[in-house]
Amino acid sequence: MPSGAARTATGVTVSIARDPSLVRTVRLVAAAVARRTTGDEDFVEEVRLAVGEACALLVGPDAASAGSAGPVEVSMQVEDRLRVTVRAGGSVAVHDAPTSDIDGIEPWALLRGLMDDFEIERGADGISLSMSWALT
Amino acid sequence: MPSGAARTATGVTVSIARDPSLVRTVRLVAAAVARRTTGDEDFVEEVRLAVGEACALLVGPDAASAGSAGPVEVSMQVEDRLRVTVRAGGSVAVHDAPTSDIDGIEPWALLRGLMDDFEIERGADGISLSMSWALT
Amino acid sequence: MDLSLETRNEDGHTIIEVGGEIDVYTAPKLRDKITELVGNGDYHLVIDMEKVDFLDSTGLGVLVGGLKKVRAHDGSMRLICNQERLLKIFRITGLAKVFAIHSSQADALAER
Amino acid sequence: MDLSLETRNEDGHTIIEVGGEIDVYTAPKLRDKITELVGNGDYHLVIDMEKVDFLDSTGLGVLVGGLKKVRAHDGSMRLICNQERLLKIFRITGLAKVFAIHSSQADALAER
Ligand SMILES: Nc1ncnc2c1ncn2[C@@H]1O[C@H](COP(=O)(O)OP(=O)(O)O)[C@@H](O)[C@H]1O
Ligand SMILES: Nc1ncnc2c1ncn2[C@@H]1O[C@H](COP(=O)(O)OP(=O)(O)O)[C@@H](O)[C@H]1O
Repeated sequence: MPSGAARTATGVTVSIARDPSLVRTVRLVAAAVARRTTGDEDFVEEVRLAVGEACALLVGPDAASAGSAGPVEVSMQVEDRLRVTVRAGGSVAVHDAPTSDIDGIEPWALLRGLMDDFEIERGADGISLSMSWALT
Repeated sequence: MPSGAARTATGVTVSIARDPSLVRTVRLVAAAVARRTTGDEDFVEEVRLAVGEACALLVGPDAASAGSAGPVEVSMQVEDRLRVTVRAGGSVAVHDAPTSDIDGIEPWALLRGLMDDFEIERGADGISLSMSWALT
Repeated sequence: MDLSLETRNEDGHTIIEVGGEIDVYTAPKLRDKITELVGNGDYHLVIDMEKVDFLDSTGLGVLVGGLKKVRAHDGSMRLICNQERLLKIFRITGLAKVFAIHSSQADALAER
Repeated sequence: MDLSLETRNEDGHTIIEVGGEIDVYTAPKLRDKITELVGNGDYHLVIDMEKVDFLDSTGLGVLVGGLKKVRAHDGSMRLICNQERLLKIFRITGLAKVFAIHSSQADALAER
């Protein structure tokens, strides 16, 4: 059994290589998990956008580092709320820090605008974004 | 950073709780990964069926054990071949052993028929099924 | 998305039109439906699989179990399936020889 | 599935019809197309987003970068977008005020 198994005793966890082309797969899973909680396609779209955006921020546009930088892990739990955590770790710096400004747009503005509250945790071992949605 | 991170430096790994309703999500990811390698929908369908079947065998139909039994982990790598490994572990016995006969059908017959070669590895810590497909 | 089951009677048979995915999650719903019908005395079943997108070994097990149930009452179970990807699953597992597989409801009901 | 880009000239503007998903993977393709057009002297761009299914901040960054490029040549960049879910993204990020967003190609080309 792989290590870290107990982590996903419930819910779904997707790990992808830090490869921009795989972010779409994460969006697909996020939409599938959200769709299981509701028939409201606006809600599904909101989750798809926010999870995809969080994942894009941590994967970064730099495909060159794919494979060398460890995965980005997205775990989704349906409990009292739909809870999603996106983690990236280790050696690679997050490309666009929350204060950076690329091409005149602040990359984190979209995620902040989408989520009333999301939590960023930074440690020596990486970065983790947590978001959640009420279930109706 | 979660443990086990290096495992998915390339490719996609999905972990699901041992809950039959989540097997469909794994099929969705398997189809998405397969579709990235080809436009051949017959191939995509074959991968979806085999991965879904392997996952169903290890998850088992017993939803009651969901959450208590540790996840089933499916990892997919596109290299020289499309390689898929499905792992389940630990305390819970695999419901349908390769020799069992439920309702008159031998549960592993379908997977064996689909895959020219798949490997089963059993250990004290669980069971792991490996399969691969040539890429065209 | 999920499994859909529609049942109607025609010509002494009970036709179950199945739609969606018959897999490890949904197969028990099909089994319960078959059990319910057999419990009501419906021993001649036609399972129409034209709208089935996915079938795994759990689904096959339920079909075989259903066949055993109706045969215990001298009944019958016929399948309707034209989709090559499903027919392949029956062939691979040797079940193509166990089931009477028809290409249409008319065809399935015509056989005596 | 992926990103599609179709370009044509009309009435002194270059219309780029974008289809599919503009995300962290595909946005560089759109950026390269804009860079190529500007390099060819096409400074008046219309980005038609009617067939766009998904847009993330990487895509927004490419649009803002494109706007800067054409403005450096006294050019213009207009967007065509009717989809509420995309318009919301422009509003949330404050970019609805930065871009001229039109509801049709006719509308976008009419403005002088
Ligand atoms: N009269 C009967 N009605 C139902 N099942 C019967 C009957 N006689 C024998 N059986 C057998 O009992 C087995 C178990 O039934 P059940 O638990 O309802 O089905 P399953 O095994 O598909 O869950 C069936 O597979 C069938 O072979
Ligand atoms: N004439 C010009 N053509 C292209 N870019 C220009 C020009 N003048 C200034 N720039 C600036 O150069 C920046 C970097 O260009 P480039 O690397 O091609 O775009 P990006 O930052 O989107 O990758 C642009 O964002 C733009 O603001």
